[in-house]
Amino acid sequence: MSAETEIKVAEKKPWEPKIIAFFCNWCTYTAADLAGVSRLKHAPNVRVIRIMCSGRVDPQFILQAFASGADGVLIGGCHPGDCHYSEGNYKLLRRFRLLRRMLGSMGIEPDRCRLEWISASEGDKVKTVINDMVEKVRNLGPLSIPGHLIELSNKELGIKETEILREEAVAHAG
Amino acid sequence: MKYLYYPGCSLKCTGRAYEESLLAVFKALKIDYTEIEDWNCCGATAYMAVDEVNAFSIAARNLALAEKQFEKEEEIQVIAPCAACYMVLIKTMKYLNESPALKEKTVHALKEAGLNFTGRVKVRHPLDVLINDIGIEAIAKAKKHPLKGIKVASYYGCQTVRPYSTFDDQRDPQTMDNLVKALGAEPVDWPLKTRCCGGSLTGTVAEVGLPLSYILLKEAARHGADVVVTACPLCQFNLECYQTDINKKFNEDINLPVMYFSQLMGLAMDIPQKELGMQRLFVKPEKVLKTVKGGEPAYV
Amino acid sequence: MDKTIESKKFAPGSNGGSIRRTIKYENELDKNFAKKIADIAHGEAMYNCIQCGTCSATCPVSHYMDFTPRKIIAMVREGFKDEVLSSSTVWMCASCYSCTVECPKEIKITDVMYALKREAIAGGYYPKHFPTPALATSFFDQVKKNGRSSEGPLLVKVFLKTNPFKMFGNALLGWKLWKTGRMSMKSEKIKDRKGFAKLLNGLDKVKEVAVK
Amino acid sequence: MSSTNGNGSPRIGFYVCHCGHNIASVVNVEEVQKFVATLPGVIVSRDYKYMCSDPGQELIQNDIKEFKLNRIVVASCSPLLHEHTFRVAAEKGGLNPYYFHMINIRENVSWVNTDKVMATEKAKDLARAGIQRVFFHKPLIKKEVPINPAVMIVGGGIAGIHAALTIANAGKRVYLVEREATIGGHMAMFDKTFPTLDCAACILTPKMSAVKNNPNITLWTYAEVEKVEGFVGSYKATVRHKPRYIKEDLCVGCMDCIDACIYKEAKYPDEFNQGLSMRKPVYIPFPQATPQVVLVDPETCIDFKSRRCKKTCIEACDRDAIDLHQIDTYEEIEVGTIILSTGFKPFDAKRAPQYGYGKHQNVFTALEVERLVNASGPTNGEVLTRDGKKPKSVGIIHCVGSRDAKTNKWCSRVCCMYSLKLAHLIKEHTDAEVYNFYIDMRTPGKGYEEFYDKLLKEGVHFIRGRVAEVTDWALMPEEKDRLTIRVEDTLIGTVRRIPVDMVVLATGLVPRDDAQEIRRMFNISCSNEGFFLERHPKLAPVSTFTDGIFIAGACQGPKDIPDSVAQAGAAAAEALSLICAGKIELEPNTAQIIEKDCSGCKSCIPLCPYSAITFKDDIQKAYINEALCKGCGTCVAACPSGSIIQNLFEDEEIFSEIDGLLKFAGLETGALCSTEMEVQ
Repeated sequence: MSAETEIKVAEKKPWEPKIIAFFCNWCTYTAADLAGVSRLKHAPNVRVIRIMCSGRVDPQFILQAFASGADGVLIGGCHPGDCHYSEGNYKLLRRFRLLRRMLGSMGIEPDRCRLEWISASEGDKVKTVINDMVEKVRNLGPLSIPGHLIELSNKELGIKETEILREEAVAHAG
Repeated sequence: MKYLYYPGCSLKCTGRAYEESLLAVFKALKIDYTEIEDWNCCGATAYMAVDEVNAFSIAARNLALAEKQFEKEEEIQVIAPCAACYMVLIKTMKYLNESPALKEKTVHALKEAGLNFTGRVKVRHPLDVLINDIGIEAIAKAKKHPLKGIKVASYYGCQTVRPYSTFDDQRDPQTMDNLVKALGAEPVDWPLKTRCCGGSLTGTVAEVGLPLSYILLKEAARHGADVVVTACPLCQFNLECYQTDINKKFNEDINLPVMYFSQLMGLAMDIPQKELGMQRLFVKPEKVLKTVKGGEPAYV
Repeated sequence: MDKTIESKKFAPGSNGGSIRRTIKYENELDKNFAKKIADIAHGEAMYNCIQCGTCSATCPVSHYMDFTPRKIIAMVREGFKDEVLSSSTVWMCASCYSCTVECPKEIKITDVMYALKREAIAGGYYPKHFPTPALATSFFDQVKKNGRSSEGPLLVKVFLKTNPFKMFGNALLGWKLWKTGRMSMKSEKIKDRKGFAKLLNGLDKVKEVAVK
Repeated sequence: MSSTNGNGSPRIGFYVCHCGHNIASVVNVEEVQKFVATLPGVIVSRDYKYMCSDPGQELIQNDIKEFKLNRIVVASCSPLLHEHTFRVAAEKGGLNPYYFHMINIRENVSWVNTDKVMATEKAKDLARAGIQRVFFHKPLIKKEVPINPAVMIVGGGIAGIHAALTIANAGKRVYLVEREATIGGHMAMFDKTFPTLDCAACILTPKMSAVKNNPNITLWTYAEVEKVEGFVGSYKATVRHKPRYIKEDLCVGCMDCIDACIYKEAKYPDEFNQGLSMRKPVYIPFPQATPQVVLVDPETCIDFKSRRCKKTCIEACDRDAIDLHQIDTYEEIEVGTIILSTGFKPFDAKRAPQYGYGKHQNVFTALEVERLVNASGPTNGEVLTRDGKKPKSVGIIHCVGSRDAKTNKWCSRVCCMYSLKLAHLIKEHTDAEVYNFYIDMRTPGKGYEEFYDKLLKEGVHFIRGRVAEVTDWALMPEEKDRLTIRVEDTLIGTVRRIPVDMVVLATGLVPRDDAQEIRRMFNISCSNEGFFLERHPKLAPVSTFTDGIFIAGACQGPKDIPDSVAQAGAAAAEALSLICAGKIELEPNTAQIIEKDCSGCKSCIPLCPYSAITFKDDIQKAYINEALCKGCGTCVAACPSGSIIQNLFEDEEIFSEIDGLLKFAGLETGALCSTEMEVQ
């Protein structure tokens, strides 16, 4: 299947929320593994990126995710006081509060960016949090910042979207 | 604090003495209450057995009426003295709040009757109100005749403490015992405080119900109780009114007075016996009446 | 299909005479019974039952039941619909909630009993001359009509339905109650009976919707 | 162009694993494989039944050689499981292991998603993200830290004792820290042990004195760990020695002081005997206590209350071992590894009020009965009720606190067996009628079922049913002045009331009250019910998520003696394997400063919990001491000038992952965020 056809498929597909998750290696990622081992079924809309500590989450990551078309961003870290690196999760919390406000001013609903403390033993919490968030985001509908930007740029450049896509595709065929 | 008062069917009929004495005590303690206007039956245990949604809805009607009557109140305090009503109303609150589907159905139906239910009601048992709002000290102060040397077996029955009420321990409740202490009497520590009296079975399936009531009376007597106090019209009815049948069936001669805690309070607080419905009792609490100053015979 | 015929062949009476058959064939079970009861009894927890018997032991009347509450749960789960619904157990339950409080798996057993009562009445299973269902139904009708229950008329009705002779046994009691003003034969009624009827009709509508 | 990290433009090998049906049954692996084949930089794309198998790994190695691959991406299970396996494979193939990246499509996809189309799309996104990520991977050198050969063991029960002896016998230094005044733990309180019925003391005390006499073991009783710092290989622990008001080195346990105590007879409840007997303010926990040293209890000693005691004990001690002015002393030790064997706590029977413990005097806990049947116990081995009578019938109630949503959901595993043991001992001592009330009889273990058979033959009653209540309410004449047990005999289907003279509550095992503080101190996790969490339930049962910290015995979950000892051995072996290796390899995921970009704002310095970041005043730049850095990346995220990078988690690596995950997300986003992906 070439990138081109894949684009067409993508276009036909009904909208499904896409959520990027940053899970810390020691608590939440392990909990996600536990959820897997215990076969706790949940919504397939979340893509997990593994990091060592939630403290590593750079606000830029979250902004980039939204800019690249994510409909939501989920961050999972150890419970306060349980951080494997003693206080990375606190450091994140501080940043997160600021970022939340900033996102608000950008018109991005708070439910689209969520921080959860999930310990290594809380596989069931992974399930409930993911399902809950997917539902909330589904109700909010697509964010599709890039979509808007593309439309914008198209108006400016006055070229048809498909052409852009073709260029893209060619680029990717490598 | 202002309270709404939900009597329930029994307190208008077999349990009249409960209502009379309780309201008399409320007056004496200056508890500000008004009766819910045009309240209907809570559904009791029997209704649940035929149709659940209906059962919850008719119970909810009373809560809705309460909300209508006290629309300004943030949280509406409804006093339900009858154990069955109390439990049913709490259960209704709990289930409606836990199941949105159920709530939706009910609210819809209430709208048909021009009512609405938001869930601002807090259902209270008089014991809860007396102990936690009025306070043991106030009650102790209010008593005129300490019930010295009277041994009282507090019988809570089932639905006053089980399964949803939270104001007392479900296995070994204490509120009524504390109340009794406050009145100067001596509570007896007996194991069957919360054991079922047979409920409606005593009337309908005597061969099952009577033994249960019998066991309770027997055990209370064995622990030297002079009087049993209850907070439930059905318990009082079963334990008192069936004593003749019980004596016949088990060839005993039990003659143990069974009265409402509110009647005992009233006597200690020197409220005239007529106002406490003492004349409605089958078994006269002789010993209590003697200790109460000027204890003339209760009923003709 | 022929399975059914077969099991009929073995059925008591047909050839066994007074001998009671206890074997159970799969085709005699109702596979959806458990789910149905679990749904209408808020009883998903019913599946957690480990058959420990706490409910039966804590129940004040279990020794009068033909099946103990524990057994009922087991039978419901396995789909012994007929046995369960025609058993005396559910009508013995005095709703004292001891089982519900003591159950180590937090099964709302009293609610399960209610659900079974409803099923039994709906399916016309319950023993006709057994007073408790009669009480329940008469009570239901009365409240439906008047919005309130009146113990006097109610008891009369129940006894007429079940066993009129019982009433004479209770005549003395009735008289005493009447004498002490604790019993009247007039029916209590609420004022807004129209609204009350609307309420119940409203419910029927909702239910129809639910059915559709 | 960052896609050439030292070894030419990326030539990626991609491998997606079926994992039997585990992945293939939900994810269309072939589709994933075909899709990845179309991505830039991918030279080889394969799917294979079991990538972790030897042939699977050889596949990678051969491809590296044949196609000159310089990046490897494997989509299979969780990296926590097999990342190491595949890194080694890549290394064997002649590649720096950190050119490898692993994608989790089992735990994160096939095991948790059901919709095959969506799952396959998800797997593709993850694969694309992985492919884009490895573009930016760099060769890294593994970080090695030396292992301090000393071990600290916390908790001197049977598990701690066994672990200590195992390690000490291997010639390594062990610090055994015990909170109580003696080692031995719960096992020391037991009379006999199931199923062999050999006496607990007879098999335990030799091990206890072995600990005392082993030159490699430093035994600290009546001491608690206060603080733990550092990391695998070099932990620093602060231990507090609580004052026992006796100079341990001088006391020989002659007990003259006890006889001399101003209190002529003992009048304070004896902890070791569960308060069934009395002791004096100066006492020794039990005859075989190790170390054989007395202690003074300030709560009950007159001198501490009034300071006006004749101090007869001091006069009596000819070795001047008594010092009533002792205070806390602290000691710091350095160890490489730590074993936690802090044990359990018996369930508090008062939390099951229906059984009337504390209300009816003849309701006992199992541990109390262990002391009663013990020859050196409060009754010298006679089983007597609290009113001093020999019981004619005894009821043993199983599962007290266990298998109950209101208290402990779990099965405590040991109660069935110890109840059988107690049933046997009680019958032996009193010849009473013994009733066992059980929900399910659980006897898994060597010789356990046989023990059950033996009990059945001995004529002990077994009634299947959970007791609803124990009451003193007599309904029948035979119940008068006795305790009546109300239960449904579920096998017969009728309710029974059984009067007994003595009730024994088989209380379950629960985590210790301070389990949460302990786990915080040692930076490990607890599972939901509060026991310490093992790294993997099957494959790493004594390891934790913190390297170099191991767990053994009932602190990890209810366990009987054989299992505790087995775990202790395992934990000891894990510690020794680290010690023998002498060093441990750590993830090279540390952070470093790009000096030219550092603005010297110092904002990173306070963020580091390990104070690994210092400030070079001469050049006005921050500096990260790699040896101290644990690689959390907090400073990286916080650096305003982006002048800190974290190995394995560089910004480009994560950005490219985000980008890869979202390509064609809903609407096409390529125009906006294709990081320089084109391959030169």
